[in-house]
Amino acid sequence: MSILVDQHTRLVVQGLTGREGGFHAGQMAAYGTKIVAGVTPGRGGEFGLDGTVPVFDTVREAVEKTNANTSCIFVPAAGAADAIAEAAASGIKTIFCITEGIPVHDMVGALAVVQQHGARLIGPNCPGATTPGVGGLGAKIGIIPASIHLPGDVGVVSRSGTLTYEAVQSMTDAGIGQSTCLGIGGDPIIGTTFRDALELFAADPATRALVLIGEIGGSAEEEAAAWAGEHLKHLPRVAFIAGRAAPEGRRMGHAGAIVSGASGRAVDKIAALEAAGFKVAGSPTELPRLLIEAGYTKR
Amino acid sequence: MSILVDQHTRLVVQGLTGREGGFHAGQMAAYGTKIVAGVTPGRGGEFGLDGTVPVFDTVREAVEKTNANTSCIFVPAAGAADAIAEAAASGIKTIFCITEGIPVHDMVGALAVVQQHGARLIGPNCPGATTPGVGGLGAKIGIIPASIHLPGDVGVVSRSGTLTYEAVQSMTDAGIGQSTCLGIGGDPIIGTTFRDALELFAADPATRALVLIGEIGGSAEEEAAAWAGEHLKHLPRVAFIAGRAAPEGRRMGHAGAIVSGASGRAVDKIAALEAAGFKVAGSPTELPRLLIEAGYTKR
Amino acid sequence: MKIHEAEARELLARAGLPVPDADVATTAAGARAIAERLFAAGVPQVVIKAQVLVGGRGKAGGVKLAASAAEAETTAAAILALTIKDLPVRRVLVAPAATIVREIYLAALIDRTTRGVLVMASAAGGMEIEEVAAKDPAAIVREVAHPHGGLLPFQARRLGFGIGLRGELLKQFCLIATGLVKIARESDADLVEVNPLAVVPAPETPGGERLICLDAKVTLDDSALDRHPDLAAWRDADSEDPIDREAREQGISYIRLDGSIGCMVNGAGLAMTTLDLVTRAGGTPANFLDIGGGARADKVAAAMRIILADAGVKAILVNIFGGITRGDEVAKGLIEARAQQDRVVPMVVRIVGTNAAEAAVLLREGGFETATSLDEAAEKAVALAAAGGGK
Amino acid sequence: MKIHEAEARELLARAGLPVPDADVATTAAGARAIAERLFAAGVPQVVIKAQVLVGGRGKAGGVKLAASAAEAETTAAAILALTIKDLPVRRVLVAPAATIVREIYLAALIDRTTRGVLVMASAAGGMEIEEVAAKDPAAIVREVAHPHGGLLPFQARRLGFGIGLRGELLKQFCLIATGLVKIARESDADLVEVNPLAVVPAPETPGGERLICLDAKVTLDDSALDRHPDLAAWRDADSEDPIDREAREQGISYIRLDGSIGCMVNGAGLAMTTLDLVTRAGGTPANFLDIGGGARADKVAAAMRIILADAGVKAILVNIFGGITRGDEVAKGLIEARAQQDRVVPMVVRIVGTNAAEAAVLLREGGFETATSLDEAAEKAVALAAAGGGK
Repeated sequence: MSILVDQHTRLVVQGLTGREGGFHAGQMAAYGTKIVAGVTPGRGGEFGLDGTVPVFDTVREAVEKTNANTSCIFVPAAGAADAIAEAAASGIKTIFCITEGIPVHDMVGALAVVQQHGARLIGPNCPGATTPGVGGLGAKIGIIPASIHLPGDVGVVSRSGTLTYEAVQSMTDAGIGQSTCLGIGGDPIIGTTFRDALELFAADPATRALVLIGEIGGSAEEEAAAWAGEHLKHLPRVAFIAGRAAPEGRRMGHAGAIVSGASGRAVDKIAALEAAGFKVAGSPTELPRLLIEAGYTKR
Repeated sequence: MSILVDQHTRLVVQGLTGREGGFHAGQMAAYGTKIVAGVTPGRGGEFGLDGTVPVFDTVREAVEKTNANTSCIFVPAAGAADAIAEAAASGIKTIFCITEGIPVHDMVGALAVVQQHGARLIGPNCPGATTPGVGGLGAKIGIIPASIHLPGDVGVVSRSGTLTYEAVQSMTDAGIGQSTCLGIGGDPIIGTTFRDALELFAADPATRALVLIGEIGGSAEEEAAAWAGEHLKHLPRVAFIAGRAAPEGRRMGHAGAIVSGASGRAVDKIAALEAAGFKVAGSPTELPRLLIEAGYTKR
Repeated sequence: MKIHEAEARELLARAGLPVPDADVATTAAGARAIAERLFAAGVPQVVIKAQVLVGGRGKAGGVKLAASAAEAETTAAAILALTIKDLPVRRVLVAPAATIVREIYLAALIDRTTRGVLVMASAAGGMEIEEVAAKDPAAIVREVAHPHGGLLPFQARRLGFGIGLRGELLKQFCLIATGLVKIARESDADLVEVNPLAVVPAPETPGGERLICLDAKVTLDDSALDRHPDLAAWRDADSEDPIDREAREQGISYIRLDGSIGCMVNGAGLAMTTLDLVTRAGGTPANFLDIGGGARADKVAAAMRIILADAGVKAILVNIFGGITRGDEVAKGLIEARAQQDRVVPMVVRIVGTNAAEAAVLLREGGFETATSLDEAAEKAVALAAAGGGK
Repeated sequence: MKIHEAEARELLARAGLPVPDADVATTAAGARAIAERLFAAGVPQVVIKAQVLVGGRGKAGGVKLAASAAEAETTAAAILALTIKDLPVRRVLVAPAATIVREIYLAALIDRTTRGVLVMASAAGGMEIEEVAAKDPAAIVREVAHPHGGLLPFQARRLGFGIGLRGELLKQFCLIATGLVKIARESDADLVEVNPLAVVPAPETPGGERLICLDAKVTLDDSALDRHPDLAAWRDADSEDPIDREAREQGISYIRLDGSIGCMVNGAGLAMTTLDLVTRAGGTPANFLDIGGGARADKVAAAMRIILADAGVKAILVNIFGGITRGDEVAKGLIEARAQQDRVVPMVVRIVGTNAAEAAVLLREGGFETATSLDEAAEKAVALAAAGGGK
């Protein structure tokens, strides 16, 4: 089992005919992900991914013709929020947006459309998610390098891109596999928060421990910690927070976080996580050891 | 039992301090409706309805202080759509809007806010609803004259104002009482349709027969008939459609109705209702007789 | 409120949408001046279009081409002399005649069923959408605009792809579709229809094509005119019957019909029902008239004047179910109106509901014929009309 | 992107919100001319405000009153000679000095937690909102604007009533609050803050009061500047460090710090982690630098130039986890950069992930010192810096 992505995923890639979309679609397919359609307005009728995947002008058509249930968006920033709204309005229930640099006001509107249609958005500006699999049954959506993964039962959720890879690599090196690795993105407005991700992992019987990779700014880690402290008592859980050494006051969206009662500082996030039963690492390389200390046993 | 309004209704009157709001609040209270608050922006702190009902600046405050659960809106047309949105956003779950002449584009936005908050809107430009009661246990919201009602078990739903009174009066004169009488309003954009109303009545064990009063234009009667034909087989049901003699092509919103496949004509509505098992009257005065013919028996 | 093509074009132009370089004239000389300007700019032919608020002006001879300024003048003179479906032509629009490659239909309108702004497009432009709907419903593609956000970009694309557009034309189409919804929302229009939205050759790119809004129809929401004084000023009071105008100004909903029984009712549904019952009793209604809720004596008197202005009225049926409206106020209005009127027409009055008892006293004192039930009132009115030579 | 008070005022004025009748000068004489105009219009006193993109300009002497044109000139000259927190004052805003009855705080900003445009108001204006939040959180009222509809009328009223306004001031407040959200949405601003929103005497009504936006702070969303060329032109490149400018133009995220170890990393989270580990190993980072995803050789070379422009850098740590970014591209960039640079600084390079093997070959051939784990890389860098006299 896993969260968000598995062998039932029928993926439509919005922006399949672009450079990024095409390259990563190939990577995803190679990892075992079922890519059933591409969407590029004006390129309907073509075929992508070495001529194997039909391209449509609209997501609605892609869903009607291929029963796609999940989308991965590589559309350039100016059109990405609209691509998100289109996916949600076309019946796609799980939408990953990889695109970075989307104007934040566009995201406010797109997220409202996603919620209105009862869909889930991951990202934007996120690396996606991977459910490592044995013998070609893996599935990944997004841009996380396939090579870092090992099938297993630890759920990983992170705000960062490459820092996630670092953490996952250190786990894999230590022989600790992952149920699903999820990058939620670090933009001010994102569809799936740490807390949302923890709820998903909590409901997944195959996830037996959790790794949370946060960073300074905002209050999402504190909110997740508060929830985890109450609802995740049964799961070994570890965390890493980037930015202990960062100077203060250089981030956007600060006033909002402060007024919400959170400081955005690493020290406060670490305290909140520790209070909620997380073991917090000083370096990503320490995560495997801390997992064992937290009671996780390899199967 | 009844629908929408009963002795559990805790009513806030938006526009209580106005001429219409004040007058009809008095009528409602006299009929047994519990009026717990008024709202008029800028008049917070005053008392209305002969000094018995506190007035607040905002609906949120009214809900917090008085646990109001239902609203009745008499706010002038320019501010009425905003009053609807305010009620929904403040936790009011049942909103009656009596105001007529609300710009239709305002209603498009207000209705979306109502739906977003999981609330129900009745109207606008509707006479409201009455649940006749025995011995002071009645409750009414809106402007339907109290005098025409008789407690009973026939549900009445209508798009018209005075035509509803006519129909109800004829039933009362014949000794046939009503569970709830509901006027849904005749504007192009309304919150509760005929079909919605039939669903509510279908779920009310105290309603043992139905009267539907429609009129030409749009396709709401046809949609309700289609639903009723499938789901209301157990209930005696009669209808009246106003406008058999009206000349065609003099109504707004015509194109939309036509393209939806409906003509808006009386003859087609009557055919649809008859096909769905409604007995259709040629005059409101015939409704009591038709009810009996449809199998309704007075208790 | 319907506005003329010329003003609808103006709304589209203000929103930056592509419209013909047209202008309005009220005289043949004025039309000639516009035509001269257009010919000077290289236009090979102009079209002169009657500005009347009814359909079918083309068939009525209200739309003609002209290949020279002189021809434009004589043609405009002929059109300005027309009366189309009772409406005199007072203005003409003079525009370049377009070379139409293909015609598209596009409209944004308030839709009762979806309870939003519905945008409809069809590749079968030029004809009425009702006709397309009847012949080939699948040829119409639809999107309901976002209730607060307007037509979202992907919705515009879905419409455009849905009617087979691609490339540059698709882009232009999306801008126009989005613009129509914006116009509808910002102008409080019930309907903004472009038909035809024409594909025409793009002069700047050889072999290229572009879209232009060749004709537009806009209906404004009467309930919102207060907040658009600039648009309200576009009302064509000239083409409105004086009686219709008085009704509108009094807040009375009035539609003249062909029969002999004048009707005064409160509430649209009850008014229609009254017409139905008059018809069922063998009579012919002279009008639909709804005095609205809470009408006072002076409004009742005005309604009476409006009814009596129709010489065909042989009898009057007053049917009031008091709710907000108070029966005694209506009775007073009837008495007042009778004192002023110069034409005496038999009348039957039914007043029930709020203050019906007080009304009954006043009516009895005033010697009015009354009725209790609606059916009875209709029958009495038909009898009175028949006695006076009406039906 | 932050914009100056003068431009923020301009945005508010364009939206029709009440702002002071102010103007900007770059010279003392220019300031005098504005002051003369204001005094001629009956203003008793003017205020001269340094236009710098940092807080605390008042305490630094950057805001002064003047009661005559001559005084305005000398005061402006003094302020234009200031350097506030390393930023030279190049422009002053000259405005009428207001008689403030009361100060209100009002802001619209992008909020991570509610994931919308949050509007905050407080009756305790004049001070920083963080201060109010710490002292008396209940004094701040909040509304999240509708994601497509902006601040709805009832929300504006709730804010106004929430901070104790009524009557005419409430009405004005509602217009201003709605306007701030509109500005935020239409200008793609992360923050539109008016502080103080001042209650001042209304000259036209004796005893009356009105609201005016006395100072405003606006931050624009860098991701949206492309579609606002007019606003992007407001960037104050003068007050930007040339290195910061180069970084921005290269799409590199760079923040200079005080230490001795220059860092080049891909990804913000990993870059912060690298700083953390350098610090943990006893070193001091000289910068935060994120080359972003998919960086090519030329971008790597640019990043190296930016790092080396800091004379305090004694060692460099390159830490790349290849995903989109290809390790061999980075290695090529490093080789290219070394060929161009005139200053030689010891360097440790860690490249893992995509094409790490190819990168390893290139680095070995180029004689670069490498590391495998992140911890090891940090420790090596700290040792190299210490050997070079850094920490």
